[in-house]
Amino acid sequence: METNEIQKKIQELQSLAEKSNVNIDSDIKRLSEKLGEGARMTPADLWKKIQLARHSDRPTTLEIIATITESFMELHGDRYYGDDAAMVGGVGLLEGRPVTFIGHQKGRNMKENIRRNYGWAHPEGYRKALRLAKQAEKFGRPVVTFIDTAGAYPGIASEERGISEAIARNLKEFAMLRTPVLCFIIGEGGSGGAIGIAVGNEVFMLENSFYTVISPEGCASILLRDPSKAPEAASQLKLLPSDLLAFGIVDGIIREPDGGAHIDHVVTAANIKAQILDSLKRLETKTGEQLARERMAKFMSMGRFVEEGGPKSNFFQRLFSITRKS
Amino acid sequence: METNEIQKKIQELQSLAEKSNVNIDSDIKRLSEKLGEGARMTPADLWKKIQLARHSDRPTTLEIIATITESFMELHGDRYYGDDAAMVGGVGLLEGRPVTFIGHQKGRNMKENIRRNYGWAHPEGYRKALRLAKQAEKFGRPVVTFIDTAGAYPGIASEERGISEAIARNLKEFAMLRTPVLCFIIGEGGSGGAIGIAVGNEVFMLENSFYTVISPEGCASILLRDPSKAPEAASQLKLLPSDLLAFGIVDGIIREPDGGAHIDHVVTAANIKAQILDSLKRLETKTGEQLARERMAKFMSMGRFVEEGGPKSNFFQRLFSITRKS
Amino acid sequence: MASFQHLLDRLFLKKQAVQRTTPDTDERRLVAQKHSCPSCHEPLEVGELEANLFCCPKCQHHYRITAAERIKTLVDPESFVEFGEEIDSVNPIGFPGYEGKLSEARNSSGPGDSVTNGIALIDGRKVILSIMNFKFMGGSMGSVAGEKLTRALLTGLEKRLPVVLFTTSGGMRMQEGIFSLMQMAKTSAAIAQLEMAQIPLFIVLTDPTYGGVTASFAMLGDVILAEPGAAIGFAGPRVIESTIRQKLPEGFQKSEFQLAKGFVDAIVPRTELKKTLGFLIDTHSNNLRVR
Amino acid sequence: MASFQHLLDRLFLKKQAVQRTTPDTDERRLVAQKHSCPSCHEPLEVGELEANLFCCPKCQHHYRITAAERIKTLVDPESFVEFGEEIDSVNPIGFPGYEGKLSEARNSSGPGDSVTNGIALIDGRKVILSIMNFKFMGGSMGSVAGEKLTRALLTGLEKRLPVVLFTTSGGMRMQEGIFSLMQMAKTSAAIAQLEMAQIPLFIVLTDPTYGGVTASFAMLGDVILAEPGAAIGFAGPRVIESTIRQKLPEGFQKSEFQLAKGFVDAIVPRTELKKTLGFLIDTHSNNLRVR
Ligand SMILES: [Zn+2]
Ligand SMILES: [Zn+2]
Repeated sequence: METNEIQKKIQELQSLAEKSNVNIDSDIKRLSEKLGEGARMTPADLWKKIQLARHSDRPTTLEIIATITESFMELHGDRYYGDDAAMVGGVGLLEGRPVTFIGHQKGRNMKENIRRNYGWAHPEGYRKALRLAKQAEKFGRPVVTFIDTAGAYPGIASEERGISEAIARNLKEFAMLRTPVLCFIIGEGGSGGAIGIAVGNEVFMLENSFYTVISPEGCASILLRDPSKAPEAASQLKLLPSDLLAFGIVDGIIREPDGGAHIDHVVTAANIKAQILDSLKRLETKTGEQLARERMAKFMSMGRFVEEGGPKSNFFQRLFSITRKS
Repeated sequence: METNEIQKKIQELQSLAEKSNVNIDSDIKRLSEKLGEGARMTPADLWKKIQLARHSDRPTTLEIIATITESFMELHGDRYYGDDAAMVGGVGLLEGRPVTFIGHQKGRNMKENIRRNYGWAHPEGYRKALRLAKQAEKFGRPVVTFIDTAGAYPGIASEERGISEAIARNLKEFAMLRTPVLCFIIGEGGSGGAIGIAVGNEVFMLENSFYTVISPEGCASILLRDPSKAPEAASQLKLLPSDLLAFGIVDGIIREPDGGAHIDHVVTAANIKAQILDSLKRLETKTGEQLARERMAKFMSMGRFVEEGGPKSNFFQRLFSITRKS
Repeated sequence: MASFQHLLDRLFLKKQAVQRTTPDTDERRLVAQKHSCPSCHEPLEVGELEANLFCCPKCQHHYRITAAERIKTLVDPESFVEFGEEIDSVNPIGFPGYEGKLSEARNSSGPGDSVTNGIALIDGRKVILSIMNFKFMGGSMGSVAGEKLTRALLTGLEKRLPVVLFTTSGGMRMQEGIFSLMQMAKTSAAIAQLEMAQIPLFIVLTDPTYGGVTASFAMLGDVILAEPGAAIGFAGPRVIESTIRQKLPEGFQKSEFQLAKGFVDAIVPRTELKKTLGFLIDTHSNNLRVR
Repeated sequence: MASFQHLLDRLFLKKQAVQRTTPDTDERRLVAQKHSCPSCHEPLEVGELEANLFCCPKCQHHYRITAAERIKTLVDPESFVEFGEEIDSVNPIGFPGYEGKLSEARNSSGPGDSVTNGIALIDGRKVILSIMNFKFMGGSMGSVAGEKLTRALLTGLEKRLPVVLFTTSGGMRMQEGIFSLMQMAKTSAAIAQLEMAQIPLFIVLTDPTYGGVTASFAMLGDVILAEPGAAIGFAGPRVIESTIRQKLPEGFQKSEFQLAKGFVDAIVPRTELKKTLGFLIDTHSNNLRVR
């Protein structure tokens, strides 16, 4: 975890600077930008990583769950309309501890992919995810999500049944959950379809995964006016784990076996499990209210802009004095 | 309101008996049974009342709302699947006080009836009702519902989208609402489709309405093996307001103009409005928690059976000591 | 009005036929008579069926079972202690012939109405158990069933124990009129109490579960399981067919349909139920341990 | 893998065309040039249009308006006080050409990015107002828009005032990469704060509202209104057409469609908005008064 170590160094630096009241923001920014491995790669090399993230033999959500839990039971249905096979979830025992798992599910072959719609979920998938997350909250279980989707499905039925509403509601409700929420981008982290189950206290990316506001192909079509320029767009979008770690958007990178996660599912799953256990040790000491407040604060502080007449932290300090009252 | 006065007498008697520790339950029961006007009527006379309840000119939910409020805005949609025209709702001002209104909506003519499915709601209707009720709770508004349906729609789509789940969820969620809930059976109170929006702190029936576990026609088909015996079944089911008042299931009867509500919509609506204002005066002094607890206790105590070895009240006393703790 | 009346007439014209078939007793009697499974037509003996928890070993057809058989096939031996058996039905609306029906049902199915309550161990875990019995007046829910279900739920609340309900019902007991309808609200209000206290509720839907039972507590479990092939719905198939005037699709309202439509968490064969419920109890007991 | 790539290719092949049309400016320019309404082809003058809040008096076609025009047509005269104008965009992921695009947008639409915040009176009621502007880079939501929306929401929380948001957006600002995606979670988390404090939030969807804006705060209002005929959706029509390889039905994704599908509380003509919002504020202010 080379980049992880660099990130740790940066964090140490930052806390040191805060203590000594020295402003090193601009230095950190420069450092972070250099850190982004995408910047050091040719678009062709970067594209190989994108292909790894989409590799058909990559471990899927259900495989990872099966590998890391002692036992797991899949729970189905959104209680409104259907059961979406592109989004799975259930309850498992992880080192004796009950955990709710939720994730996008791609197929291993053509037939399964058709059934699972290639991991593109419909509204009922997001609603099932929310139902299971609230069930976890009710019974005091942490939530672990696995993100692996090109996006929410762009089809007629998906719009008719309110894919926007389903994702939006999840963003709000996941923010408020009074239980630990951990998110792992295990392959493709495609836009709204990804973030719809990725509002967590800690968010991690597998080494060969990506997380982006728009697919490289979509970005190439729209901004470069040529879908074949996807590798170039991917390079511009800064969507690799190292980029997002440097940006402070994700909290860590999970190492994959040499050659990629598909080479050794067991090792990949073990690395994920180690991170879950490590994070839970930390998060389970907190109250539900604390977890929800920290999660909301984390996402409410995201974004980069310049502000005249004072640092933005003032605004958020003011906010937290409000929320503490209520 | 002759029957109302009799009912008041019974209540006075009961509270007197309680204070003096005299058991008059069996006397009350006999009295109540006598009170039921259905018992005094021929099936043919009773059937005329059923026909009045189903009269095509009877005031509908939207008409009553329009008559009693200073202003009203209909709000649409369940946020999951659709907007059911057989179930309407929205926010209105009643003597300056914001109130959420919800109710089944029948059509005035064939065309409107087709659009409104004759007041048979689908799951999305019950889900819209719940959404609006929760919105009312959030913003501290009382909820007033108008029940007027032959039942929830028995069709393929209705089953596919979970009419059972929708009604069940409403029963649970309406029970828990931390705001006053008043229910008015204004015409047909048909089975699960009726009770799906009829869990209130106080439940009233219009003079020519009925409220039943099964339609007279259905009961006649199943138990009397002849659907044409519906008047006889209606008489056996004890579904008139006076019956239900005597049973302690409803809290009052709203007087209709001579000849029925359809003769004078304005007078009918005024009588309903007077009851809403009277009830709210009483209920609005209570906290949300109190209202929810009383509503739950009210419905949890419904049912008639014999118990060996002790009165059932012990069990409920035990219960309320539990719920008060939590 | 005319067309509305017409709709009503159509609705209930054929209902009678549905309510009167009891394939349950027929099916198991058929096995005894014909020595074969009426579902897959393979050879089958009564003893064999009983040894396999009343599921056909060949086609996995799940035969209907009574509350007593459910207890025998599910809970740890000798662990079931019944409670709430001291309440009994009255004729609250003076419905003609109801007393007769009741005593007939008591004679053929024993006392206790359509619900049996108890405290028991499932694979070593203590639970409150409430089991419906289709044999008692079609598992219909009147005041006694509603009260017993409510007591089971509130006992779970009081003792902070998980509650497991097995459903099977033709719907509400119409002979009790409005009192039976109110049992829907009553049981649901009891579940609201459990929800506020974060006590887990597990529902197992079995063949058949219809009407007011489905539209109240049966759909309010934290986890809802179903036995394979069970018919589960609000309106009965004949009622729907006569309303829409067309044939229903294959598999309509079956467990597998309800799973696909998002209303059932999992379909669990009877042979797996004990293990599955044990796992669910373990994973839903964090709140119970804490307090 | 091959077919998956194929799906992706199909998905984005035609997207370009959608994003580049701006019927907005075209439409109002057409009225000036042709002295008629491009929607109903009836005679129409610019002055007449403006006098009718930029709605065609004949066909009620709602022309797109800027944030400044929205303020002018909605709030009580002189009551609008802007806030939050002191923040500005950077190029957070070093996206090629983004600075140029930004200064181009600033030149043509003025500063303030795609969101304008203020405190104002609507028919005498004090509210926090946040209005999106489609003219600024297609109303796309980047860090500045997300921050401004969040500040509007949190100001409502702080001051215990109702919040009214007007949406119009092509989606997220992809030049800000992952930072723009995070604005969906950011604005939604701010709404979670409002919800816990029971502060009312009213959304008005205007033409067009798409992508990450629809799939976050735009769908989270306590009441959601839409102007007539507005296009509202997650994926754009061309993206969907190229995925499913068929034409979309008439009226797909329009306000009227969203109303029928249950996602919009009411469609309100621009001329009625002031009155409607006033009524909603009055009926949702019990909690505000109490504290
Ligand atoms: Zn068989
Ligand atoms: Zn026009």
